[in-house]
Amino acid sequence: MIFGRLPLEQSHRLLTGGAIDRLKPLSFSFDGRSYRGYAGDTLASALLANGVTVMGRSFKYHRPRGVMSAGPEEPNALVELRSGARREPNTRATMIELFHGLRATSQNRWPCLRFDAMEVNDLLSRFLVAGFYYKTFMGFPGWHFWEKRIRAAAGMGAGTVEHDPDGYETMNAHCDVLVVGGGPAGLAAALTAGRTGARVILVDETDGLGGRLRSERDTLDGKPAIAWAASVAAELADLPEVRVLTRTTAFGIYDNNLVGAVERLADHMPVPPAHVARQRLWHIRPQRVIVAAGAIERPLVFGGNDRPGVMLAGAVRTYLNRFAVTPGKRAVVVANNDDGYRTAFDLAAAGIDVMQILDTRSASHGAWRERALAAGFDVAEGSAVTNAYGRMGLVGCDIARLDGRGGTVGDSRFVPCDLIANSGGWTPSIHLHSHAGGKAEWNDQIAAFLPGSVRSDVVTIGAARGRFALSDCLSDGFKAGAEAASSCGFGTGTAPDAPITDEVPTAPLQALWSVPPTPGKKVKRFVDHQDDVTVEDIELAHREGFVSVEHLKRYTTLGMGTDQGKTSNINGHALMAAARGQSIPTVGTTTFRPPYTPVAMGAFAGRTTGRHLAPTRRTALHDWHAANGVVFIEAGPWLRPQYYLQPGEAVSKETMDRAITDEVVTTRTKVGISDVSSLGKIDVQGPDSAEFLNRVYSNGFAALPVGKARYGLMLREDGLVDDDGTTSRLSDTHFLMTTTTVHAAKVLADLEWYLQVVWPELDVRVSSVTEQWAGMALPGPKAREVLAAAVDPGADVSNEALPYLGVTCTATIRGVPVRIFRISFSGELGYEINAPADWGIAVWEAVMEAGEDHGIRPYGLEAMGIMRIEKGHVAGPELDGRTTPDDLGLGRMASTKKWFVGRGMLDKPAFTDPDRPKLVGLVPVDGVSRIRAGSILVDDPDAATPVPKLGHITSSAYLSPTVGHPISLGLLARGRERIGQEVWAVFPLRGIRVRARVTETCFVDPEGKKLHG
Amino acid sequence: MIRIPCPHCGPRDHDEFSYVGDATKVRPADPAATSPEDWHRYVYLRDNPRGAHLEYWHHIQGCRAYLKVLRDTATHEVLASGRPEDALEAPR
Amino acid sequence: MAEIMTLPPRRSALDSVWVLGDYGIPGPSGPGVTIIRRLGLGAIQLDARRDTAAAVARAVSDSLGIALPAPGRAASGGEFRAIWIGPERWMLLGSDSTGLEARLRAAVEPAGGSVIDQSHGRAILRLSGPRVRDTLAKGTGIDLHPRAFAENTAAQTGLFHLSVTIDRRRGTGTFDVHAMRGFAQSLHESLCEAAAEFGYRLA
Amino acid sequence: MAEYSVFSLVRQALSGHKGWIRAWRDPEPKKSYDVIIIGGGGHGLATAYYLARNHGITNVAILEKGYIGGGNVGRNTTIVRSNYLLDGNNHFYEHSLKLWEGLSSDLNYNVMFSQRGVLNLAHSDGQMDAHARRGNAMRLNGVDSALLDRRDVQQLYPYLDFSENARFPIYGGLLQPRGGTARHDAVAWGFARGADRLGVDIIQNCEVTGFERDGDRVTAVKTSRGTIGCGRVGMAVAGNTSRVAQMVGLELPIESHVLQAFVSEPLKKLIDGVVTFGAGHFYISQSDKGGLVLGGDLDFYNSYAQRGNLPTVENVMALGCAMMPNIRRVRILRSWGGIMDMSMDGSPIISKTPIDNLYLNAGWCYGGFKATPGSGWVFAHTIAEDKPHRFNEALSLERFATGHLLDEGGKGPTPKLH
Repeated sequence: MIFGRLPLEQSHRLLTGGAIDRLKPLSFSFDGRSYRGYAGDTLASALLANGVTVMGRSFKYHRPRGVMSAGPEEPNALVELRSGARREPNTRATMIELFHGLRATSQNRWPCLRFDAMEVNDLLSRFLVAGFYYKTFMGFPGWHFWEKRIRAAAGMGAGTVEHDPDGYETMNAHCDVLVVGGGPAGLAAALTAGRTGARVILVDETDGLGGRLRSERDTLDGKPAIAWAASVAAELADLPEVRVLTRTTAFGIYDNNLVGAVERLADHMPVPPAHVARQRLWHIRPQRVIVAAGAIERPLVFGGNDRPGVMLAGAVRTYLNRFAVTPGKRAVVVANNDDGYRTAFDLAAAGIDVMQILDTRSASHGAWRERALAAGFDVAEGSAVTNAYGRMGLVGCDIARLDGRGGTVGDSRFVPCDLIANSGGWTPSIHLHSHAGGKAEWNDQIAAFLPGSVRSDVVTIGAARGRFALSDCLSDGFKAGAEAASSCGFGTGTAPDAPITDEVPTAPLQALWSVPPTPGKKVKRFVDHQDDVTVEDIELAHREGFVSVEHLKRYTTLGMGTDQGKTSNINGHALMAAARGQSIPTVGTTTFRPPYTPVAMGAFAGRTTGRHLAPTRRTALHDWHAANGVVFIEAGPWLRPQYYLQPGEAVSKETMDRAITDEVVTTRTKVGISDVSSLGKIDVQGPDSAEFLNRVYSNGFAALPVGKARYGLMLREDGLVDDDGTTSRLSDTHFLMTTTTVHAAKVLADLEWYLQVVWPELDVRVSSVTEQWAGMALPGPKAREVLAAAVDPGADVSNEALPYLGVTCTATIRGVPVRIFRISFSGELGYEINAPADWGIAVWEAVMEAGEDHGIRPYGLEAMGIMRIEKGHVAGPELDGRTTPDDLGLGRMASTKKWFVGRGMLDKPAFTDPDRPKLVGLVPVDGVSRIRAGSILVDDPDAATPVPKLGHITSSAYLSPTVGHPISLGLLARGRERIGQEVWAVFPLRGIRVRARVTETCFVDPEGKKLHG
Repeated sequence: MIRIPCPHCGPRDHDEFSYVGDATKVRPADPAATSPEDWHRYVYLRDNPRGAHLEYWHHIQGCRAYLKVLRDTATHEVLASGRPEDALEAPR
Repeated sequence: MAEIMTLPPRRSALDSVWVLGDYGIPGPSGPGVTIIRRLGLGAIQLDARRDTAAAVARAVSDSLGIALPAPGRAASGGEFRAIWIGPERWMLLGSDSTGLEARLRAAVEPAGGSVIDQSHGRAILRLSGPRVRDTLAKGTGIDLHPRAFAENTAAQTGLFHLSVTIDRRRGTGTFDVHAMRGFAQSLHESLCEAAAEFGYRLA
Repeated sequence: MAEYSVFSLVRQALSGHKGWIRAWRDPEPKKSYDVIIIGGGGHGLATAYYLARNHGITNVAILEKGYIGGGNVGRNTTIVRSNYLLDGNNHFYEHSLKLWEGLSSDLNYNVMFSQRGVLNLAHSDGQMDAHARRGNAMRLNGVDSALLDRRDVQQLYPYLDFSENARFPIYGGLLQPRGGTARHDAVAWGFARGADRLGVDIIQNCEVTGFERDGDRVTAVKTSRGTIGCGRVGMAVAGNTSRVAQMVGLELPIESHVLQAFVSEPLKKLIDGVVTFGAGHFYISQSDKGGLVLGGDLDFYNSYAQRGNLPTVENVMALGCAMMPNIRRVRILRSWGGIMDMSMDGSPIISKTPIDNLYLNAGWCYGGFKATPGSGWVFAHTIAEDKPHRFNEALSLERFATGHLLDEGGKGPTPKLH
């Protein structure tokens, strides 16, 4: 593209050929400029078709870059796709399927792609070598000064601050055989396995099947190979147990062959259709995995090898053959293998001038060379490009003869060209093999790592194991498909005959890790294009001792770009090996870890985000609350009533405070009702139940009479308090345990642990019945009158029939059989009523009706919290996993007459230390100041730091409506001895200090008269 | 995803289970006769081997059974599984 | 018996969200998934205790005419369905009006079994239609293919991060899903979102 | 060319960077050393550095089985903070944070310590109270912290999920402004270079295979490169602690677990500081290069495989996307797994051991990276003086027996929960 002049429409498009649909032209824009392409294009191919050569800027030096590849390995052509909330930075233009209205912008440049102020870094590059930042920025004005500027300049594309409007989801799949890659090997494998009736899944990351066949001009049985691919695709589509997933990248193999794959359902559309996720993450659980992931071509490392117009030879063929795009008009081809010749033929067939074929091998005598010579190409052996020129587009290159010892012979020669197709050989994609725990083994023939041994249930075939010939890929595929299916019990394991190819035999490559510079010229030879790692950087790392591949990677950032080193790692490691004078396998390779290509965070999250982050648990009374002014609050998974507004009230601090106070006052003076359904309820049955409870509770349960409830305390094995609750004996062998809301699941799991593992001799079964019962607490002086009015005739709830801690299971309310427990958290005369959940609202309404004349009102968690603090009952903030029974004033509940869980630890020196904080009450000396939870208790707030601490405030009520002033609970060193004394409760985060008097923990009815009344 | 063969439900993904830990630790049978040192050893000390590790898992989203599993902590391979009372041996 | 006559109606956990109708993008032959609530069921959990499994099974067979299924299985017998839900533990389902709990209690307690009424603690949905497996597969890791999960197979497993029972009923694509009552709305939302691309009907 | 500075860089640039020398030597092991440090990770390197710098003990070898910095110092989320509740931890980590503040100039190596603030979000009143308690305790210790309400948080990070769609609404948070991040590899390399310059031998590819004992003393360390005599031995091999300890018959209150971490593609600056979610375990920051660096929970089972599983990945991402719904389209570029020494109370152990001249540095749980300089400082002191420094008195091995636990989360002896 020539700046300032409208480009010819698709000036670089061939009139015929390719797999694009010329009947479906698509408009798109890049950097605000409109272009046209065709259905079937990628953004990269469409831009090339329009003569656009510069698509991005490199990370560090901001050098203008064109497209290097045609696949996921692309390091250069990264763009910001879409805009606003859907902006996707760093998106590889080679992988973006063109759609109508597509908008992309270039990134990492200011103010525009062509003129980028940060290109000054390129001029300063001699200072900005690998690791320069470790040696600088330490003195004045300090790192914080420089870091701000570096952070402002770093990064590639810009993310968005808007919330992503699209959806994601997860899908699970099981199969006998999973085939990764829909190229010739993968197609052959999937077909063979699929025909046996086995369940087969084939995934391919592109929009169609065929793999390299889509890019090459091979034939099979005399017909275009792509036609064979189409016929296989059609047959696979008809097999009922075969599932083909295109636009799907298998990004990782996890333990037990769980393969993670991401399917791009809507990335080729402007926006996802309604009800369709943007991306879907697959969990595939195959019995056998066949990895046919192909190979990735390596670039040669020569001067100016990053110039726009320097491309991988295989990519050039893809653009020519699949997209009918000519990436240049005059081409130089340079390769260390036969792909150079193959590329030259394809270029010539598309009418492009092949200025020169450079074969870097000192002597190759293969069939390809013979064909090229016969066809009249200008072939130079033992020669290479030594420097390429052209800032915004290639203008030419120097070529020179190599001396085979890292230098050149004779003078270089300038050749004008706008395209350099280069190939340094192919690197098999062994990523998935490596994820599965397979080793990598160096192979000199192809100068790359091959999959070594791995478990038998993951096999790598075709180009992914270095078998690059089409015939080899096919025979690998047919064989692997048949074997995999048969190992799963399908078919005979016999591979069918492969179709006949028209391949020209290839001569071996000769590794060439870097090309010497043009004599007398300073050149930049890029190993990692995106992160601007040069040959010199690797030499510097070696000089400074960063010689292990891990140190090399971390010091130079080699392979750390969005392309994950797909085109750079082997070249870099080989250069380090050369510098160390060791072999490449000795130097080693870095470990591949998922993901194979970058995967969107949203795809991993799936639906589990936003309000679906965790399932929401609603009580059986939820709908009643919702219809009656409730404000809900999250309590773990539950939604629970926080407080209730009166009709017409809106949420505000004032209405909240009023509601809470009213709820407390009503309960304390009349009667209140609250939803306690979320408390854990565990059914305990069996002849050994009493013995069992006696072991898990620190206090005694063996002698609990039938029809009675008891408060119990549970410890962990380490002696610290775990949970509390009341447990009732319904019959000799049947108990109902309650737990706190928070610990319900853990307590059940612990009980199962003790029964199944520790004491299997006890004949007891436990089950959660939390969901079966709606629970409602009914406390207040009028509670009995209300209950008496609510129960159906015949039930006796008098003090005599149902005394404190009594239990009855025979009463009904509105005909509903209920369980009534005379227990109380608020300290009032109180009951807890359990009703089968589907009848919960009916029973609640019956009680409300019965209480109407007594002024009953529902109360929420806030009022409940205040009332329990007034009573000095412990809850979550006190049961924080660091307190012993004695710390909480519950030492008497740790029986000395029996053994129970945790007792063995209670004598530890730290637990019996008299200085240990103990639970006390604290009130403001001035009678009005609030003592916030989280305040620290100290003797002298003005002491020098670190200020000695005596404890902290665990729970606080800003105003106890019952006692008329703020109250709080706290853990205070030697607290029991300090009752009546004063301490400071300090809250330095807000600059608050309150003089507090230490009191007993119970502020209301310490004798418990109300309970028994 | 580790596939854990539940002796009751068959092989299931490990995310259906809750990991419990070292199954070579046996809770002292007679607490009254257990020294503080033995409690300490039971509650706090672990062999923590690299390689075969005998451990408990709880099939918390499934049948709620506790399982004994012999698993290689270096490879995550499950070598054997069974009920808590089973003595597990790695297959040769 | 008088009380039973005057009992208030049972209120399901999904009453406030269950709006009959077709939703999402319907498939070529109508909704891909049809979901109904199974209301008014009795769901009684039955535990055998130490060494009583055989006696309990006999007692159940004698009184209800149903054989308790093996692990991972479900069975129908008469008007009841029994699902294995854990070692020596089953869920028995039947119409609420059959006095299931009382009958079971009378039958198995002498044999050493324990009975727990869970009728109100579970929300039970029946899913059918050509895309049921795809819908469920979005939330569970177990294999529901007929080769792996035949008729009368039942699993305790996770579905959209919830603990559920999945019971494969007769036919090619009918599954009952039992979830804890409190999570019913969460499950309902997840199922509906997952099924929307196939089209679903709340019936 | 010893000193690093902008001047030396310019001078070198003009001569093609040919004059730079190795950042640390590659010596052959000597017959014996006064102190052998096992483990060439951040803590081992820092310990050797401070042994030489603070205590004048320079006849020191660091034995590393692979390459230095290849363990958790090279695989973490680079967060540095001292916002601990319990004094035993808070004093120690604050000492470490103070060392971080001068570390680059002390080492003459830019470790890129960036005090960009660490914010812990809260999602309930109870969590706000717990944060307040922690922040108040920090302030009383002279450590910076600030309690933010919902509006304050919204001003700092407007793109967090403040919408109705949030499952767990943001109530506020606790901010430690002096917390931040550092360039993790540079810390290892800086300490290595610093120790090397003071005469310490850094011996890579040297795996410890056993010990020679004389009663309650260790007399030599057997390695893959021969037996090396020792005066004292310090173990700093978190991740492999139990395995090395077993060679001297020590059973420890430690389990090894795998913790995964992730980095995204590089983005223009999006997140200023470090933010942690409070309704699930998730933490995120942005590297100077632009990648979002994030992590979450352990995989929850004992593991020595530096490889995690998919459910944990998904859980971490779900929490991240819930906290910041604007990053759902951001792609994860790399993931890695580190082996954590999970202790029984979630706090580290820097301690003498029942073996007279063997010292233990272990049990780092999630907290090892931020501790690196402080850990080296007090461990060097413990080895040199044969008694703990006042900042690691609380981090003793005996605390599990005596009950003086440092359980920040109150989770009890269940390592996976810390």
